[in-house]
Amino acid sequence: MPVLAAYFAALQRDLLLVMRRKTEVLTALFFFVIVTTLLPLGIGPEPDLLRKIAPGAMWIAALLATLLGLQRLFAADHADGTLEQIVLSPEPLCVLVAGKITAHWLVCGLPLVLLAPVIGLQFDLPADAIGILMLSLLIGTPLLSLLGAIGAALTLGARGSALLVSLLVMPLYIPTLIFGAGAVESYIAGLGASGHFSLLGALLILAAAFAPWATTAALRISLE
Amino acid sequence: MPVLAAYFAALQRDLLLVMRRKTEVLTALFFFVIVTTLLPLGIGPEPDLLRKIAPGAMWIAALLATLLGLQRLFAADHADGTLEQIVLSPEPLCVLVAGKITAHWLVCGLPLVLLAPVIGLQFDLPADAIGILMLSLLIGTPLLSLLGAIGAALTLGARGSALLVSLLVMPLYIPTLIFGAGAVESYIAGLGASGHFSLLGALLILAAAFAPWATTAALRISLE
Amino acid sequence: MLAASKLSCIRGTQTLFNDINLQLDAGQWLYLQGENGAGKTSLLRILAGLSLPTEGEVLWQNAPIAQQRSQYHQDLLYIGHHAGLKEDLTLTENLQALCRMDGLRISDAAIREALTRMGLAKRQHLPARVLSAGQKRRGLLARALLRPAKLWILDEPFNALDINAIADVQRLLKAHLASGGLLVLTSHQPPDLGIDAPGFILNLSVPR
Amino acid sequence: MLAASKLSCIRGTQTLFNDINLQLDAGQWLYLQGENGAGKTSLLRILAGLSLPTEGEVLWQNAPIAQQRSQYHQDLLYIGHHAGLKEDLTLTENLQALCRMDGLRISDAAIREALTRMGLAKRQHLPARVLSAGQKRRGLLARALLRPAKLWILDEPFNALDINAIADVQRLLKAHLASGGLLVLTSHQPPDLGIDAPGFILNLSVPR
Amino acid sequence: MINWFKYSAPSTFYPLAGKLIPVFWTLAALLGAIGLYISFFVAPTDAQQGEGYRIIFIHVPASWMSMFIYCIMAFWSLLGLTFNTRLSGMMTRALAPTGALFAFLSLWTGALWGKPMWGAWWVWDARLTSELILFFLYIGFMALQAAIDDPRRADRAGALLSLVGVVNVPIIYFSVKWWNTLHQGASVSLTKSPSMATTMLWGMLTMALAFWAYTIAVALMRARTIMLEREGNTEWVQHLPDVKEAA
Ligand code: HEM
Ligand SMILES: Nc1ncnc2c1ncn2[C@@H]1O[C@H](COP(=O)(O)OP(=O)(O)OP(=O)(O)O)[C@@H](O)[C@H]1O
Ligand SMILES: Nc1ncnc2c1ncn2[C@@H]1O[C@H](COP(=O)(O)OP(=O)(O)OP(=O)(O)O)[C@@H](O)[C@H]1O
Ligand SMILES: [Mg+2]
Ligand SMILES: [Mg+2]
Repeated sequence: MPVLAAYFAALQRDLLLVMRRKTEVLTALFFFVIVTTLLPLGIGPEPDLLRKIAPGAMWIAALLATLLGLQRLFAADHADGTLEQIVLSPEPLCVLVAGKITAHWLVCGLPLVLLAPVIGLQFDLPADAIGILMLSLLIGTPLLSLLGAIGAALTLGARGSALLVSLLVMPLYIPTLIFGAGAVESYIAGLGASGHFSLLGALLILAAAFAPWATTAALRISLE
Repeated sequence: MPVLAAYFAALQRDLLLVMRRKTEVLTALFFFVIVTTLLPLGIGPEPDLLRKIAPGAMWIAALLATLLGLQRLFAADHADGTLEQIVLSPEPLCVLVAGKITAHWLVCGLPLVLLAPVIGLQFDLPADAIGILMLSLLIGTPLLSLLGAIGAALTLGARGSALLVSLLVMPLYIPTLIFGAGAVESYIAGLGASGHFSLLGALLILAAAFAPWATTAALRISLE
Repeated sequence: MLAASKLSCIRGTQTLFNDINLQLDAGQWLYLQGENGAGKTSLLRILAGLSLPTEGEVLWQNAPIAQQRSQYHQDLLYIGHHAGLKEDLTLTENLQALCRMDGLRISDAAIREALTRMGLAKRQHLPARVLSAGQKRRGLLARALLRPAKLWILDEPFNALDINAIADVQRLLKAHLASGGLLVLTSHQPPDLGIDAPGFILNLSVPR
Repeated sequence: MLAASKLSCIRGTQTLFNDINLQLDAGQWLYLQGENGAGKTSLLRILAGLSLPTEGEVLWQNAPIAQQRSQYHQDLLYIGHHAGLKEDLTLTENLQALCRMDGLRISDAAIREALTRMGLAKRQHLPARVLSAGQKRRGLLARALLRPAKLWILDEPFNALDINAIADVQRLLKAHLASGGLLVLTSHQPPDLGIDAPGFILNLSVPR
Repeated sequence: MINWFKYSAPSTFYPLAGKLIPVFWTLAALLGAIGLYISFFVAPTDAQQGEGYRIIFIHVPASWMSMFIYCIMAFWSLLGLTFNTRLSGMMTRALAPTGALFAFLSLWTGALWGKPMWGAWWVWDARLTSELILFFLYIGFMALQAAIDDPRRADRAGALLSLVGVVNVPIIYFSVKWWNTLHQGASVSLTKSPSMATTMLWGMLTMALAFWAYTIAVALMRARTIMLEREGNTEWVQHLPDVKEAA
């Protein structure tokens, strides 16, 4: 399948770029760790309080970590002129964009999912709540990458300031945050999380179908 | 005083640049607003809980907002070659750097101080606590800009990923966070905040004396 | 093959050009001349489909390019002002990635050969970041050896190149034309495209 | 005035040059020649104090430049490969900001005149972002008219310039030399610096 | 008087390090064996904590080392920035991973110990938190070094960072301490741990010495590798017996 080949070509290129700067793989992760570490330092070390806000705070931290990586998603390629070449590729731009988004998730999203249990332990969350948290992040972080890509593409022409991206993307992130953090909290409250999960899943499917397409459109607009 | 003239020249240039993209003035601010808005969405709307964590959370939000602007502090000038010209200026680099740091604070720090009361009211903080919060931010945010500049300069050659700056700078921010958020919390707890303030002030003086100098050294290293 | 009808381009309050009509066939070249700021780059980007003209349209094989993007991009090689290389990747990796995203499978040997022809044999495994201005440019031009494309659109290809490299690139251009390719280029150093290759010179003047 | 003793530069595993000694006096020029990747830019950056040589040192008026940075920078004008303009500012603002950070007070009229001389009168209030490649370069070279500096170090100043602009810049260079200035430059288009101005050509060769 | 500058030249340091490495490995193995023997067989079972407390023999020396190594890195950095010696950058770089390793070990063993003792893997105690931050400082240092390609620049940037860091470490330590005590009384305090028996102290000291020897051996090995990488084309490397054989 030539289309698949193009998808993997874009994916592989971005992963290769990340591997070249080995630190980048780790930094999204450490940003997550550090934000969650700041939390007790800011609001105090009482275990009960911390346990209560942990799921929400971890979700917010994941969201910010993803956000930070986002603004590099296209801006770097734009600045060095390689984005022009990508746009001029005979393969469908949408597919290449999807490859890039996947790479972003693999680098900025997946590691957070894998690290979440450790942070959860630091906040003394029960084991089953940690499981739910991981699952919610596993469905939620791709969603964050997909939605964020639209914002990243839109702000390109505006010489993508990190802050502008955040501004555009945050409102889109709110439903994800509510359902993601909500899943864990309602599970802890004994209400079950399946409702939240099905909503998250629905959002993910929707986003996977439309976000690459919207991102492509946004890219074309930004590049004029 | 020629040295002062150079300081103001650097300051004015950076402010002019920000004014050109009017959004940038607002975005640090909006980031702050949005992070604090996400908080109730992530951890639930209980007023008591929110009031309790508000000072810490607002401090963390301020810290992250400052951080986001940081990585542009020198990276933008580096990418377009104007940093080379700044380094080659006959005026002491240290002074120009101080001007740039001041501009960063005026754009990313000061607006947060001014906005803090509004957010504080949203979290239902008492008026006097809000005053203390503002004061702590007023002393603390310049500290964040000064320390952050070192990290921003160090990561220059390293194709300054936003995340790497965070990684380097976050540990350095911890005392500021602790004393800043601590001031408000211990005031609310009826313990008085003067101890915290004097420590914050001491840190600020120390940083103001050494950070521009360390930043200059870091810049020279990064540019080799 | 390549045609443009009634192209005009307005930037800000300035009309860069107005009512430009073109018709370029196999084996022909178009050389854009003009002072700095005359609108050469703007025209090339419009021809490549990277930006839209204020009026008029660009046709490739008699159809508007916007309606056949994939086909047009297949036939097009555009090299602009930008270095266009990922600084962290080596030249080999850069070219490999570009070709694969274009849907081509190019062997390492082919890339090595192309780089060797551009005089970069010894530099193929260095990250693009450490290369000199001219080496980057040469590396990018090696794409022309790897990708079969009917239409080349080159924006100041000789910039930053030394005399040998310029001669190499000229040979390349001639060969492309001889094999029936189309060429649109601009440069402040007038290229020598061989006497027998038919072509046009289009002179743009700076808007006053 | 400008001297260099035993300069050598190693990049990665390659020795770009070794044991370069220079001595340049008032009114003299040094023209660096060499293929792409020979190390011209590297040498210029070392002379400007932007990077450190692996060995050797650069002297300005008989003292190492590292020991008198402020004085050296006062006397130096360096224009490199980079565009070196803030894209969001107009040319006037760009030049204004640069001069003020250099500790100079330049009137708007002086800047207007310099830009006019570089043929940018009509472009002075446009943000640099929208300017053409050559216009950016011209704008940057206008610094040479604004800042009195004894030593000019220029890295391919003719890049992206059209023929008229190249002639203008050549005249500028000659005037600079005639008034006792020093000039170090590299370019792939051999400059004409006037027959009576004494100077040297330094040929660097690519490390194999 | 010893000419220190002579020994800080890679060409003299390399063979010297080559001779020292086996010595330190042997020391590390010997001391480690003795230390482990003391901690498992000589030291008595603790009345309150049972056998689990024996983790202290790893935990405490590891914590010590993590702090020491950062100071040593700062010391080398200071040397490097003032005298511009190449060796100091290599040593700093060679030490960092070991420092991070010990910080991690301290965190890990502490966490393992915390679960039975406090019922939680982690509490936001002052000492724990500052150890965690120290770990971040190490990670930051290594990330910075990895992100800069030019080795000389990486060295100098790392040196500056570790100096800035070492100035901050006490500030961080005291602020964290103060932060914690202000909020809650010492619900868990490490200093209240049972007064140490002499054997325990000996056990910990021996283990600490073993860790020292290990650190030195590993750092020298890494420094030698870095040296070969960086100076591969210089004459003294070409004339090394190992290199000549390989060629
Ligand atoms: C992840 C969790 C932990 C971390 C990061 C940690 C960190 C440290 C550090 C940095 C030190 C050295 C302090 C110094 O010598 O000044 C230390 C010493 C010590 N730790 Fe831990 N620790 C942890 C958990 C524990 C636990 C659970 C216990 C047992 C209840 C414990 C018992 C001790 C003891 C007895 C010392 C020696 C105290 C002294 O000599 O002052 N630690 N720990
Ligand atoms: N928004 C705008 N307002 C006014 N003029 C504009 C605007 N945008 C672009 N221009 C002008 O349009 C022209 C664009 O020129 P272009 O880049 O196509 O020139 P070029 O012929 O490629 O020049 P060069 O030889 O320097 O590369 C420039 O003269 C520029 O000043
Ligand atoms: N880390 C490295 N390893 C190997 N070679 C390197 C390294 N860094 C730089 N180089 C080489 O050093 C040279 C740098 O050349 P420089 O930029 O000074 O060339 P130049 O003479 O200005 O060329 P141009 O005419 O293309 O501008 C290039 O040949 C480059 O390949
Ligand atoms: Mg152009
Ligand atoms: Mg060059």
